[in-house]
Parts: sequence; structure tokens; C-alpha cells
Amino acid sequence: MTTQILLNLLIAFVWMLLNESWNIVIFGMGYAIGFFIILSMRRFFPEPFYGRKIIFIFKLFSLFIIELLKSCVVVIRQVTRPKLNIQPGIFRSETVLKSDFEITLLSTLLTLTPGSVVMEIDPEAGVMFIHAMDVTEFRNSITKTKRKFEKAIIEVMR
Amino acid sequence: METFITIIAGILFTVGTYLILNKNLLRIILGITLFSHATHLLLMAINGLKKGAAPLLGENAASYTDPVPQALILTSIVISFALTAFLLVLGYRTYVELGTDNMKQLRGNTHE
Amino acid sequence: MYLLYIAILIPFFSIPFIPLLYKYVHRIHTGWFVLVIPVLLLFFFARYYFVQQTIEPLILSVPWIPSLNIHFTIYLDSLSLLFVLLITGVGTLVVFYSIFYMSKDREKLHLFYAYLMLFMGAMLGSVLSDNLLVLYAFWELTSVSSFLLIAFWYHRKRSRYGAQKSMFITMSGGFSMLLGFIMLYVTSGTFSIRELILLGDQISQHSLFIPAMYFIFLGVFTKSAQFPFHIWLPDAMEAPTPISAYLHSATMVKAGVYLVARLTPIFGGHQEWFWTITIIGLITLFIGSLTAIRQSDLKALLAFSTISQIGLIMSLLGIGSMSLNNQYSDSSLLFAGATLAAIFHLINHSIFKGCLFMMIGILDHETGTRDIRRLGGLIHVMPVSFTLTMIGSFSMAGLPPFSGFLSKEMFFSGALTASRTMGSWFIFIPIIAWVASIFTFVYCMILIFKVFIGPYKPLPLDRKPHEAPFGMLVSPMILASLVVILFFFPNLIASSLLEPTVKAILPQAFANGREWHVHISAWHGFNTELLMTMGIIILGMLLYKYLTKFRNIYESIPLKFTLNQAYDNGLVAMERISGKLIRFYMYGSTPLYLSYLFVFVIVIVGGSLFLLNGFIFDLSNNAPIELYEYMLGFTIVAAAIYMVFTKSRLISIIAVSVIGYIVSLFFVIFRAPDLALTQLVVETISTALFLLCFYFLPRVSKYVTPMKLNIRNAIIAIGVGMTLTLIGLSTQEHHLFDSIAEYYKDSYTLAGAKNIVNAILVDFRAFDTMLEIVVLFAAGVGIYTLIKLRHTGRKDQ
Amino acid sequence: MSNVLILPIIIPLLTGMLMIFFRRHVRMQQWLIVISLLLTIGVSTFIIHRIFRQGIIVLDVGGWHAPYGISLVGDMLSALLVLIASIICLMCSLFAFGSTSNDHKVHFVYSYILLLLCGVNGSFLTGDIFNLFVFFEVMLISSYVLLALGGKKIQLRESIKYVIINVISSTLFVIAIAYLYSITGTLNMAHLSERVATIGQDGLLTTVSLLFLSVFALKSGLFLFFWLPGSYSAAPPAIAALFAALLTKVGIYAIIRTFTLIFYHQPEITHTIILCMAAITMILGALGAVSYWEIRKILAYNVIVAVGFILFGVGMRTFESLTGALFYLIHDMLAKALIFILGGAIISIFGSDKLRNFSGLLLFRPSLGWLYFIAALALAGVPPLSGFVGKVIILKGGITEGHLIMSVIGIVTSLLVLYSVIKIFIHSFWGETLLSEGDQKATGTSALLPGSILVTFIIAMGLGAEWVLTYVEQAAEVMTNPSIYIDAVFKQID
Amino acid sequence: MKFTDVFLQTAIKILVFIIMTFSIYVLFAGHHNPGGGFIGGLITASALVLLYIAFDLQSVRDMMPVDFNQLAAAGVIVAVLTGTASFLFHVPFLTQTFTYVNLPLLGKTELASAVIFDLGVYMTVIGTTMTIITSISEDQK
Amino acid sequence: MDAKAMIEIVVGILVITGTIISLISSLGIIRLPDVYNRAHASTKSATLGILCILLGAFLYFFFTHGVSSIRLLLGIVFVFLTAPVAGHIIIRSAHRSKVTLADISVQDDLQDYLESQKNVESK
Amino acid sequence: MFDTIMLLAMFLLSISVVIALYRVIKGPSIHDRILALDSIGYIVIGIVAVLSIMLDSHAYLETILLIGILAFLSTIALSKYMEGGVVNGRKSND
Ligand code: NA
Ligand code: NA
Repeated sequence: MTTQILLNLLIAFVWMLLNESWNIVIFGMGYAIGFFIILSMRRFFPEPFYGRKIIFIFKLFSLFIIELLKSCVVVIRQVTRPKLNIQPGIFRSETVLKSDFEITLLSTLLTLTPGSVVMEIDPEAGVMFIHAMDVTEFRNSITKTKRKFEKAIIEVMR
Repeated sequence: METFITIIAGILFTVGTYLILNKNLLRIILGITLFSHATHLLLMAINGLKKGAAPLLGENAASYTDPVPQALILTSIVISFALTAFLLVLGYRTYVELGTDNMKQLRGNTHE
Repeated sequence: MYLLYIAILIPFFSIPFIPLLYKYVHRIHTGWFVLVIPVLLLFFFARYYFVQQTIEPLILSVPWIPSLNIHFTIYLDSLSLLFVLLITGVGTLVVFYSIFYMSKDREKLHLFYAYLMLFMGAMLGSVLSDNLLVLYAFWELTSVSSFLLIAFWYHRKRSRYGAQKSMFITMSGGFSMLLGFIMLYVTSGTFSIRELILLGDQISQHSLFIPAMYFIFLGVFTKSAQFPFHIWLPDAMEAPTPISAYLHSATMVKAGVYLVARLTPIFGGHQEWFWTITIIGLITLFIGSLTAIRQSDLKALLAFSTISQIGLIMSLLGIGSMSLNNQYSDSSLLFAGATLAAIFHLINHSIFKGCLFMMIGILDHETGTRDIRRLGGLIHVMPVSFTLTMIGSFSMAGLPPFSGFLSKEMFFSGALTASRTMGSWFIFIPIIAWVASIFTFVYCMILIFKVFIGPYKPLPLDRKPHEAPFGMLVSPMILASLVVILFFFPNLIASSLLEPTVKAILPQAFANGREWHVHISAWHGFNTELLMTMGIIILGMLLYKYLTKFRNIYESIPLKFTLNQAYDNGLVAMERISGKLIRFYMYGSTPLYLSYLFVFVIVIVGGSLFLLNGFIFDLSNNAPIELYEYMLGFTIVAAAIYMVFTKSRLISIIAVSVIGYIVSLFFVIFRAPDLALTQLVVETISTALFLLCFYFLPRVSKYVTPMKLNIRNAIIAIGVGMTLTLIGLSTQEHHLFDSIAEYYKDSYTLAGAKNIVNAILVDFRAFDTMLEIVVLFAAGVGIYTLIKLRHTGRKDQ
Repeated sequence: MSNVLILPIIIPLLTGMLMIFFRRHVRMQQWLIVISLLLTIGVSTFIIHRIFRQGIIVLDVGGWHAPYGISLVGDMLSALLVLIASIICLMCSLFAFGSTSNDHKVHFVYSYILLLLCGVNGSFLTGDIFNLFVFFEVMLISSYVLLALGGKKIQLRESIKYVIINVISSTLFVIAIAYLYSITGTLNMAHLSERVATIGQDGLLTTVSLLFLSVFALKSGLFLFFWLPGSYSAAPPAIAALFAALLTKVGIYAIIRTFTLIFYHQPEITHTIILCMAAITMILGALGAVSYWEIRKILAYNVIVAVGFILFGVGMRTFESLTGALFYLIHDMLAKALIFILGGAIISIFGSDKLRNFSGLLLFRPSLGWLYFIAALALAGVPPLSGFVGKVIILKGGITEGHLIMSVIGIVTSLLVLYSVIKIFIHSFWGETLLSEGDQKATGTSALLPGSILVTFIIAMGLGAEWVLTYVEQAAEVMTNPSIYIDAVFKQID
Repeated sequence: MKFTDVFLQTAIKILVFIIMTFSIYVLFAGHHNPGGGFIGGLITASALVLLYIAFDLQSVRDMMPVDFNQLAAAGVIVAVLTGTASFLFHVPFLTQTFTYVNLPLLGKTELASAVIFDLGVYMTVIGTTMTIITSISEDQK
Repeated sequence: MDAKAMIEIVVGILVITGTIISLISSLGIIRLPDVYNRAHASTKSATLGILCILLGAFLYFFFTHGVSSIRLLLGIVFVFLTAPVAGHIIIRSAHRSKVTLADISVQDDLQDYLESQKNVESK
Repeated sequence: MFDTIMLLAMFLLSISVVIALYRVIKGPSIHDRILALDSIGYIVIGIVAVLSIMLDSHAYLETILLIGILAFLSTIALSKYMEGGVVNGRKSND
């Protein structure tokens, strides 16, 4: 993947040389051209095309935004209710993710989504303790969301 | 606005002075901090406020506020920060070493 | 010609060599080397004695600080010469005497002679300088050398006490005299005595003229141990005896006399001059002689006798000064007689007192005591000493055939002249003179009879007394023979020394070429003076006989009321009272000090704002203000007021940070982005430091401030706030000039920067910024050292 | 343009910074400080020489001419003070070589001494009022650190007071500058002088000038000296000497500069206040000096007396009195450094500063004793030492101006000064010898070299007063005639 | 089970890069926009403090063996030396100069000696701030 | 309706939305029973509210001044990244310093786990 | 109209700050205070953004990011301090 990006940059640079012009627009053009060159020749590389990742990232992002909006609505509803009706608590949850970066990503996303905040993490054992605003109501949805995230993250990272 | 800010600065001066006259070391330092805030507000206020855009030529405004007080305040902020930091640590060391933050107990003459 | 300068400076230049000689030529008594200097000087100046009678006074001048009119001008006339001869003559004898007196094995001779040379040079300088400030410089040096000499045996408490006392008193006088000299300068524009004399009446009308005189008097009277400043002299007797003989009787204490004589042409003729000198002189004469009787220490007795004798000379100079008074111009020559008497007695006194001191020194040396009560009958073991002491004492008592008789008679004449010429109620002058002379007679008798006559008491003495070695006796012998010679041949010096000296003191009296010649004769026929002398002898004898009863009267005077006691208590009180006063101001408490500062600002700055009508107020130019700005402002006020009342540290710290953050928001509103950024970060770090340094520490002390104090503080606080606000409100509408800021608005062309504030910081006023980071650096590393140095310190412990 | 003016500021500054990199190399630091100070002294001498020949030197820092940039203005007053300050700094450093613990040395004591000098020299040289504030801060922060360095209880206690009081007065300084800028729209002192003269110093400006006076009074120990005795007696000897000789003098300089150059239009108010404060200062200082029995306290109060006396000369604002004040100022800087160095040596020998416990030092430390004795006499203005001439000129001015009472106060207090310093001499050098020959033989010896040099200066300054006066009078010329200063600053524009 | 700071540490690793970039931007943009050496330095210091918090003092020291006292001093020296450079051109001390050059990628770019001066400020601020913070926190251990 | 008015409407809506979300999240900080629950309000709502405002500001400057402020975008990213970490750290710290859960809490697996660990150790 | 909206936004944000300040003062736990301060930081970011729209100046955009950094830094520092009593320097998690 790194090779592909570097190659792409090199193409952009060469493009600038050819144009004898040193500005960001020409560079951008060169990069775009390189992108398509690599896309068309992707089968020559041992690893998959790096543009794919961009799609995954975009997917993850949109997933997240939706979850964020949802979570927001939930919290606002809770807060604006005249009487609080919640059953908060901390529950244990497992994850299949391993690397630091993956776990961080997951934690970020989880914390930003409805009624859950990550508290303690043991990356070795793949265990997280999560505080939920309403354990009974959200246990299932959180676990579901977590699975979705894990899947998206794995797609991006591996 | 100028009058308003000057009066606020005045109130800060008053409170600052009151705290400085206290015998509690922390309150003295807090009073000094208030004093320097008040000084900066005063320095701004008495040289005219909102008399133009921020002194950045990129803003393309017709007039700019007086940049000199700003520059002076910047220098003054940094210096008072340096002094406050030093004073705080000095106060902390005194507190730890002498076991008091009461300036009355930090009198010299009696126990010499 | 410039040999004169060298002559004055030789003693000073010799000082560095004395310790060397002492250290490397220890075999030979250092005194022998030192002796060369006074001998040389004596011969050098004696040369002038023989030429002086005919030629004009000698003037030499070298600039020292010309822009202040300070020139090192030497003025050698007969008055100076008289003193120079005394200084070098007695100096020679004293150094010679000291060679035998000071043990070369036990004493720190290098210091002794160094001090002595310092003194000799200073004294020569004093009497030879025409410039008042140069004179003053040497004058103070004599005090300094006297200080050092009195404390020569500095391990003794009494020596230190005496040294300190003499220095403090004589230097007080000296300092005041300096002020007097400067006043004279302000009246006249010159420090030169000769020029001052020439200015004459022009300056006497000046309002500072008489004050100057009194300031100078303080110098004169302290130096010459006049009442009530005489108290230092008896304590100065802790000095080695040669020193007492030299400084504290023959020369230094006469510096005041010299100065009075020297300044008589300027001040003489003024009533204030006459009255002050005469009265002080008489009082001193009286008190001195009266007190001398009471002394049991021989040196103390001599000290008081010196005091009284100088009082005598002073009063004579006072009387003599009247010859310059226009009112008495007819009898000016009669008054001049008093001056003559003063000069003659001055010479006599130096001689016989020098002799007596040396004899006391010998007694002390040979018997180990100076206590009259332990001495007696020494005539048998020390006949030579007895003879010499007797000559000195009789001369002092004013008995023939000794020179003292002559000057004593002249003293009476002077006193009588005053009363005859100036009015009958001036009769008190001769009466005091006479009574004091009776006492003088008594103590002279004590000196001879209690020590040499009567039962011999060898038992209480520390060592077996015997006659002194010959070398030690040489100096007193010379002096004693002078006493006798001067009685029989007083005219040896009459025309060559006395007459020109009197003329130098009273130049105006002889200005119109009046003929006046000095001729001294021992026999005047049976006149009042002789009768007075006879009265003295008879009454003195009686008094001596009933001395014990007389003494009892003395003893009844409680010690508390003596001047000495007053001095001692005065010093203690001075230290105590000043201590109390200063500790009242310097209480040591920071809040108090800060309230001084703030009250000072309120009084001086606030006061001036109102008294000078500095307050101007005008709302018209104010910028508009929005609601949220009011809100922010009131939040600041609320937080600030909350800080006053809260006891919680945390809330105080939070409140101050809230204020800080709102201030940075205000900076945004005031169009100051750089400020806002900086303030934000700085506020955050400050808050962190506040918390780190104070919040998380355990609370150790709780204290309540009394309400009264709080109210006082509140008043001060409001005062400060008001003052600063009112000035602020005034200046905000008082922009009298265009700001320099206009210039910076071209910063893009001038400095290539669009951010004007940044351009000011890194270019226009980059120097400020450079130093600002130095401050920051210093604070940072300072904090580092504050914390680290302690750690290493602990490791050491 | 004359970059030479910046050198007395940046030589110490750069050397001080450089030393941070040689923290553990104490010997290296000592060499560095000596070389740097000798350089500074040389440069200052050169500057004096040039000013003497060619008049005031101006350096527009950054190339921005007055009043828009910061100008350094070297007139004779500044240059003389810079030279003396640098000399004193060298002396105190020499003393510090032997009298300061190694702990101090590796904790940047020399760096801070140099920074202090940088602040002091800068304060003397700057021609910009805000820049003066900044230099004050450089000086003060260094003094805070030097005072607290070591962290003994008494040091912490006194430095916290000192810092608090000074920080507050610094804030007042900024406030005063704010007012002044608001009214006049400028910061350059020559420009200020010109502008204040145009409007003739109205009531508001006088009020502002009095705020400046309050600030400088505190810094110089004029009446508001309560911070001084404690802090001077807590500092290590070499540092105390440095403080005594330099710190208050910068305040005095600031008063001289502002009240002869800018605010001289209402002397009946401002200068009368200065005179009254001077009188009270002399009296209180003398009271303190005679009442204490601790060397440090006595000497600290002596500093105060001198401040009062110098300001007496300044307050009269005549050519003569200003000449005297400057002469006395120079003398006092040298003499105070000297006496504090020697006093510090005495303290280190006895290990205490309680006079009553001292005795008989003269036997084993004769040189120290005689140096001290001369210093004591110089301090009291005994002729022919340096103090005498200054004293005479000021008194002459005082009497000429009709300030008889002030002059008497001046004389009486100088007498009390003499009493107090001689008290120290008598009690520490005379009396039975308590120390034995081998006892602490080495202590106090580091004072001898700087002590002798300073004594030489003091004697030379008294005997060669005329020579010194030619320079001092040139300085007084500028003080009495601000237009010389103003013209020099603005001549660059033409 | 072993609870770790993995979330914090990884997040901070990323954040520090953002903050550092920002601080350098602020440093160099200061000439035309709000900012400059002082703010830039403080922001860098914030980044370093974050590192200290997330990791321990020693490991950060191992990563960046910088004596902050010396960094601060070096900053002052840099600032002063930009001033003394003017000695070479016989212009007054601290005379700043600027020029415009065409650089690849950036186009017409201003080169100002004031930026070097500001760099000195930047270094000093970092050095000082870090000195203060590390001293105090070590003391309170 | 001109372009400027359009932009102003969009920006106005975004800003007001953001403001209201922020206000509500503040209310949440007041109303919710313990620090753990409040963290939810703070991390999520505040984030979203500020994001809306910043987005509004970005659009405003982009369309009125033609400035695409990288600083604002960076700000958005930064808020995104820091808010969850901050929330996580605060409540973790709260739990570690034994701040009790509100009474209405129904479950604390972490506490149970820690206690069981302690029991194991003590055995 | 637009300006009024912005003023309204300012007003509401200020109220949010005041509300959060209440939590800062009230506590009860130190963590509540930290949390509230963290929120205030975010709200202030909003305020500055609105202010720069009002002042029509992009001069304050640096401030936004800066506040973000500082708020985050303070939150982390305070929490870590509370956790272990030391802001930094602790060996991490062992
Ligand atoms: Na700055
Ligand atoms: Na800047």
C-alpha cells in the first residue's frame, strides 16, 4: 500500500517536472493522473489497490455519522424528558480487534455513539468495560453497533 | 465601552488590592493576578476600543485598532506570567519548607 | 618651594615603610627610624622661624578639585609656624620618649608609629592649609589617627570605649564644622581663609554668616574638648602615655584653638563670637579645674587640667577678639594683650603639660600604677622625677619662677581688661578666672604632694619603684628646662614669634600701622594681677588642706547627672529609641508593607489628582457596547467579588481563571487576536500552576482576620481602585497627541508583515521581545534551581 | 548608528546564556564571567571616552528611528553608571568565586549575575520608557532568583516578600506607562520630554508622574524601602553586595532620568515631594543603621541613608546638586559594594552576623580590617575619600538653595552612618581575639582582591575628584538641559 | 487482566502530530496572521506535556533527549544572534530584513530574518515552559 | 434570494442547531445523576453541537470570504478526536478514584471484576 | 436578521456556559468539575466561532483550535492527576 502511494506521489512530481510549473494545481492534476494509472495497473501489485481503502474509510465514516446522530437524539431525549428514566451501569464486552490503532478507533467510535462510554480496556484479553446510560435498553444495540464497527474497521485496517 | 471596561478594571484593582492586603499567600498571588488582568484591560480601554479592525493588514479594513497597546500587553502578559509562575513556585517552596502560607508568620524580626 | 608639600606628605609616605622596618629590622627599636622624620621636619621648619620675622607669609597653591574651588594651598605665617613648631618639636620629644616607653618586644610598634605619623602629617596639614576643605580633610584625619591611637591596646574595653567616644564626639563636631565651612562658601564663594578675610564685612551681612559660625564652633569645641564636649578627653587617656602627651594635650586638642585664632579675622569683633568663645572657655576652665581635683587617676587629673587650660586659652582668644570690634577700637591693643596671653599660654601649656604627661608615664612605667591613693613618698626613690614634675606643676599653677606664672598674669590682665573696658558687670570674667585658678593650684599641689611627699607606700605597688632610665628622662628634662628658660627670657620669642602671631590673628587691629611691640617682663609691680596670684596661693593652700571635706561634697553629686552618664545613656537611648521607631515602621509583615505602598499611592497620586484638578471625564467618544459584553463584564465583577468572600482555595482559583478566560474573550472583542491567543494559553498554564502549587497541598493553618483589619484593608483597596480608575477615566479622554501607532500601519512595506502586532513584536520593538524571553528564561531556570538546589542540599545533609 | 552601545547589554547576556551549557564546568564559568566582564568594562570605558569627545551616542535598535523604534541613548550619566555597574559586577563575582558554594555555581549563579548586569546596564542605556520596564524586569527576575537561590528558610521567607512587593510595583509601572501612552501617544523618552514640554505638564500628567515616582521610589528604596533590609540580609554575601551596589541605584537612575528629562515642569510639586521623601528616608535609614547589632541589617540601612542623600541632591535639580548627586551615586555604588563584600567576609569568618559575638579579628585579618576601616570612612564621607566630594557638592547645593534643614539632616545622618559602620569595625576587629591562628584561616580571603581594588577606586576617586568631575559635570549638563538629550535622539532623522 | 492506556496513548500519538503541525504553522504564519513564536512555543509545549501525561517522564526523555534549560538558553542566543548579525552589515543591532523569493510549490514567498528571531522566541518558550512543568511535576512525585 | 442570503440562512440554521444542542448538553450536565452519565451528555452532544457551529463558520468564511480555512477543518477533526478520549479518561479516572455510581445504576461489572480479583489475591 | 441570530446564539451559548459553571462550582466530585470544565471549553470554541462570524474576521480561527488543545490538555491532565495524584511521570499502568 505504501509503495502505491509513493508511486502515485512520484508520478505527480514527474508531472510537475514535465509541466515546468510548481504549484499545487498541477501537482493535484499529476496525482489524479497517477491515481488512474495505478488503478488501471492494479493487478501488477501484490496487494490490493489502495483506492479501495478510501471507500472503506468513507463507509466507516458515514456509518459513524449516522450512529452519532442517533446517539445524539437519544441522549437529548433522555435529558429533555421531565423525569429521568434510565438504568445506567457498567458492562463487560469483548472485542476481536487486536492492534492498538484498531482498538483506539473502535473506542472512539463507541464512545461517540449512543449511551456508551468506554472505561477500561485490556487489549491483550480483548476485553472492554463500557458504561451505558441505560443498560437494559442499549445492551443489544451497543453490541450490535460494536460488531458493525469492528467489521468496518477490519475492512479498513487489514 | 471604554468607561465600562475602565470601571471593571477599577473593580479588579480594588478586589486585587484587597486580596493583596490579605495575609494568606495564595490570596496575595491571586490578587496580583487580578491586578495584572486589570492592568491589561485598562491599557486597552484607555487607548480606545473597537476603533477599527484587528491590526492584521489582510483584513483590508478602513482602519485598525491601535496595535501598540496590544504589543505592550503581549509583552506584559508574558512577563507577568513568568513572574507569577516564579512566585507560585516560590510560594509553594516556602509553604513546604516553612509550613505556612500566612504572611504574618513569615515575619522576620520576631524570631531572629 | 614645594619642599613644603613634601614636608607635609613625608609623614604619610613614611607609613608604608614602618611595618617593613618593624618586620625586617626587628633588632633596632622602630622608633629610632621614625625619629628621623620629626627631627628633619623640626629643622626644616625652624629655618622658617628665623626668616619669618621679616618676610611676608608664604603661600603656595596646588589645585586639587579646582572646579569646586578646592586647592591645596599652603599658607605659612607665624600662627601656622607656631603650631608647626609645636607639632614637630613636641613630636620629636615624644617619639624619643616613646623609644624607651614602648617595649619593642611586647608592643605592635609598627602600628603605633604608623598612627603617629598619620597624625603628625594630618596635624601639619591642618595648620598649614589655607583652604577650609583641605583643612577639614586633615582635621578629620587627626580624629581618625586619634581614634586608632586611643584604641592602641584594643583588647581593653576601656580603650575601645574611649576611642569610640572620642571619634564620635570629635567627628560630630567635624561634620558640623564642614557644614559651617560650606555655609561660609555659600556666603562668599571661596574656601580660602585669606580670601574670606579680605571679603570681610561683605559676607558678615549674609544670613548664613552667623549660623556658619555656630556650626564651626561645634567643630572647634568638640576638638578642643570644651564644655560640654570635654567628656571624651579623659577617656582618651587610655592611649599610651606618649600619645596622651602629644595628641591629647600638646597638639591635637589645640587644633580648635588654632582654628579659633585662624578664623578670628573673619568672625572676630562679632558679639556672638566673643560671647560664645569666652563663656564656653570660662565654663570649661572652671569645670575642668574643679573636676581635676576630684580625680584619683593621675592621667585623668591631667586630662581635666588640659581641658581647663584650653578653656583658659579659649576664653583669652574670645576676649582678644574684641579688639576687632569697632566699638572698642580705642582699646583694641588692650584686648590684643589677651590674645598675646592666649598664645603665650598655649606655648607654655604645651611645654609643661608635655613634661607632666611624660612624668606620669614614667611613674606609671616604674611603679605600675597611676592611682594617687596608692602612691606617696616617691621623692626618695625618684628625685629627678620629682624635680621635673614639680617644675611642670608649678608652672601650671602659675608660680614663679616658671613660665606659667607669666602667662597666668597675662590671663588676669586680659580678664580685667574685659571687665574694665566693656562694663563693670563683666567683672564675672576675672572672678571666674580667679576661682578656677585656685582649683588649678590645688590640683597642681595634689600632683606633687600626694605622689612624691608623704609616707612612702611600696607595699601595694606591683613592682619596686626606682628612677627611670636616662633616655626616658631626656624629653621631660628638655621641656622642664624650657619652662624655666621662658620665665627668665620670655622675650626670646616675644618679638620673633608671639608678636607676629598676634598680628596674624588680629590683622585688622594693626592694619593702620599701629605700633605695638611685645615685651614680657616678670615684674609689673604690685598690681591687681599679682594680688590675685597671692590670693590663689593662700586660698589654694587652705583648700588643699581641707581637701577631704571638699571631696565629700563632690561625691554627693549622683552619678546619673554627670555628662558622661548622659552621653552613655544617650547612646543607649539613641539605639533603643531608633530601634523602636524603625521597628514600628519595619514591622516585618508583608501586608503592612503593601498597605504602606498603597496608602502612599492613594495619598500622593490620588491627592495630586484632586488637588491639581487632573480629573476629566467625557463619555462622548465611547464605543458602543453590546448586551453580551455587559454579561461578560458582570461575570468578571461577580467572580471578583466572589473571590473576596470565599474561603475555598479551589473556588478562588477557579474564579481567577474564569476572569482570565473572560479577559481573553474581551481581547477577541477588542480586535486583538494575538492577545486572545496568548492570554488563553497563559491563563491555562497559570491555572495549572496555581493548582499544582497550592490547591493540592494540605492546608496547614487556619486564620481569621479581625474585622477591623478587613475594614481598613477594604478602605485602602477602594482608595487604590478609585485612584487608578479615575486616572484611567481621565486619560481615556485626554489624548493630546497622535499616537506613534500610525507609523506602524505601514508594516507591510516597512517590515514585510501583515500582522502589525507581530511586526511590532519581532521587528519594530523586537528588542522588548528579546528581553521578554530573557525574563521568561530567567523565571524558568529560576524555578528549576528553586526546586533542584534544595534536592542536592538535602543530599548533603 | 553606533552598535557599541548594545555591547554592555549583550555581552553579559550572551555569556550568561553560554554558561548554561557549561553547567558542571565551574572553572570554565569563572573564566567566562571574568572575561566577559572585563570586556564589558572595556567597552564601557570606550563608550565614555566617545561620549566625552563626541557627545551623546544614540543607537536606534532595529534601525527604526525614534520615536518609532527603541532607542538606546548613551549619555554621560548612563555611560558612567554602566561602567561602574560592570566594575562592581566583576568585583562581586570575584568575591563570589570564594564565598559561594559549589551548589550555587552549578545552579547558574554566575548566569544570573550576568543577567542582572544585563538588566542594570540596559536600564541605564535605554531611551524608551517601556523598554525601561522590560529591563527592570530582567534585572528583578534575576535578583529574585539570586535571592532565593539556596532555598534556606530565611531566604525563602525574605524573597517571597521581596518578590511580592516588587511584582506589585512593576504592575504599577505598567499602569503608569499605560496612562502616559494614552495621554502622549508615545513611549520614547526624548519624544515624551518634547511632548510633555509642549503641553506644559498639566495636572493629570503630574499625577501620572507621581505614580512613576511611587514605583521608582519603591525600587530605589526612597521612603518605600521596607522590602530592602530583609532581602539584603537574607542574600548570600556576594549577592547582597551586588544588590546593595546596583539594585536601588537603578531606581535612583530612573528617578533622575524621568524627573530631569520628562517631568521637570512642576518641580514645586514633584521635586518637593522627592525632597521630603529623601529627608524621611535619610532619617529612617539612620535610625535603622544605629539601632541594629547585625552587620547585614546595619549595612542594609546604610544603603537607605545613601538613597535619601542622593535624592536630596536630585530633588534640588540644580546643576551643582545634580553633579553632586551623580558623584555621590558613583561613590556609593563602589563603597556599598566594598563594604558589603567586606561585611560578607566578616560574616563568613564568624559564621554569624551578630555583632555582639564578634571580637578581635584584626590580629589575623589585618588587611581585611584596614580595608574595612577605609571603606567605613569613605561611607561616612570622610576626606579625602570618594564620599567626601559628593557630600560637599550636595551640601553646597543644599545650602545655596536654602535647604538648611535638609543639609543638617544630611550631616547628622552621615554621622550616624559613621557611628554604625565604626561600631562594626570596633566590635569585629578589636577586642580579645577569639579565633585561633589556624581557625578558618581560609575564610574571607576571597574578599581581599576585590576589596583592595575597590578601595583603590575609592581613594583614587577622592584624590582624583577633579578628573571624575569633568565627566560627571558633562552628565549633569544633560540633566539640567534636556534639549541636549532630545536633539541627540532626533538628530538621526535629518 | 491488565488495563492499559492504549486508547489515550494512541489518540495522543495522532493528536501530537496535529498539534505540532499547528504550532509550526502558528510560528511561521505569525508574521501575517495571529500567532508567532510565543504562541507557537506554547502550543508545542502543550504537545510535549500531552506526551508526558500519556507516557511517563522517563520514556519521553529517552525519546527526546533534550535539556530544556539549554534549549531555552539556545533560544535566547538565537534571538540575540539574529540581532548581532546586523553588525556584519553595519546596520543597527536587531535590524530585521526581508525579501521575496520564488520557491517551488509555494510560489512567491517572503523570507524574513524576523522569522529566525521568532524561532529563538519559540525555542525559549518551549524550553522554559517544559523546564517549569517538568521541575514541578518531578518535585511532587 | 441572492447567494449571500442563502448562505446566511444555512449558516444561521447550522449555528442555531449547534447552539441548541450545546445548551441541551449543558442541561444534561446539570440533570443527569452522576459523573458517568454526565459524560455521555458532554462527549456526544457537545461534540455534535460544536461541530455544527464550526461547520457553519466554515461555510460562512468559505462563501463570503472565499477562504477555505484549514484551521477550522483541523478544529473539527480535533474536536472529533479529543471528545471521546476526554470522556473516556474522565470517567475512567472517576471510577479508579472510587467515585460511586448513582443509586439508579443497575450493574457494575468492572467493580465486580475488581472485587473478585481482590478475593483471589487475598486467598 | 442574521446578526440577530448570531446574537441569539451568543446569548444561548453564554447561558450554556453559566449552566456548566454551576456544575463546576457545585461538584460534587472533582470529576464532575473536570467534566463541566471540559464542556465549557467546547462551548467557548462555539462562542469564538460565532464571534468571528459576527466580527466578520477570520483572525480568531487559531483561537478555536487553541482552545480545543488547551481544553483537552487540561481535562487529561486533571483526570490523570486525580487518578494517580501526579499529573505525569508515573510509569504507565504498572
Ligand atoms: Na511577545
Ligand atoms: Na505574535
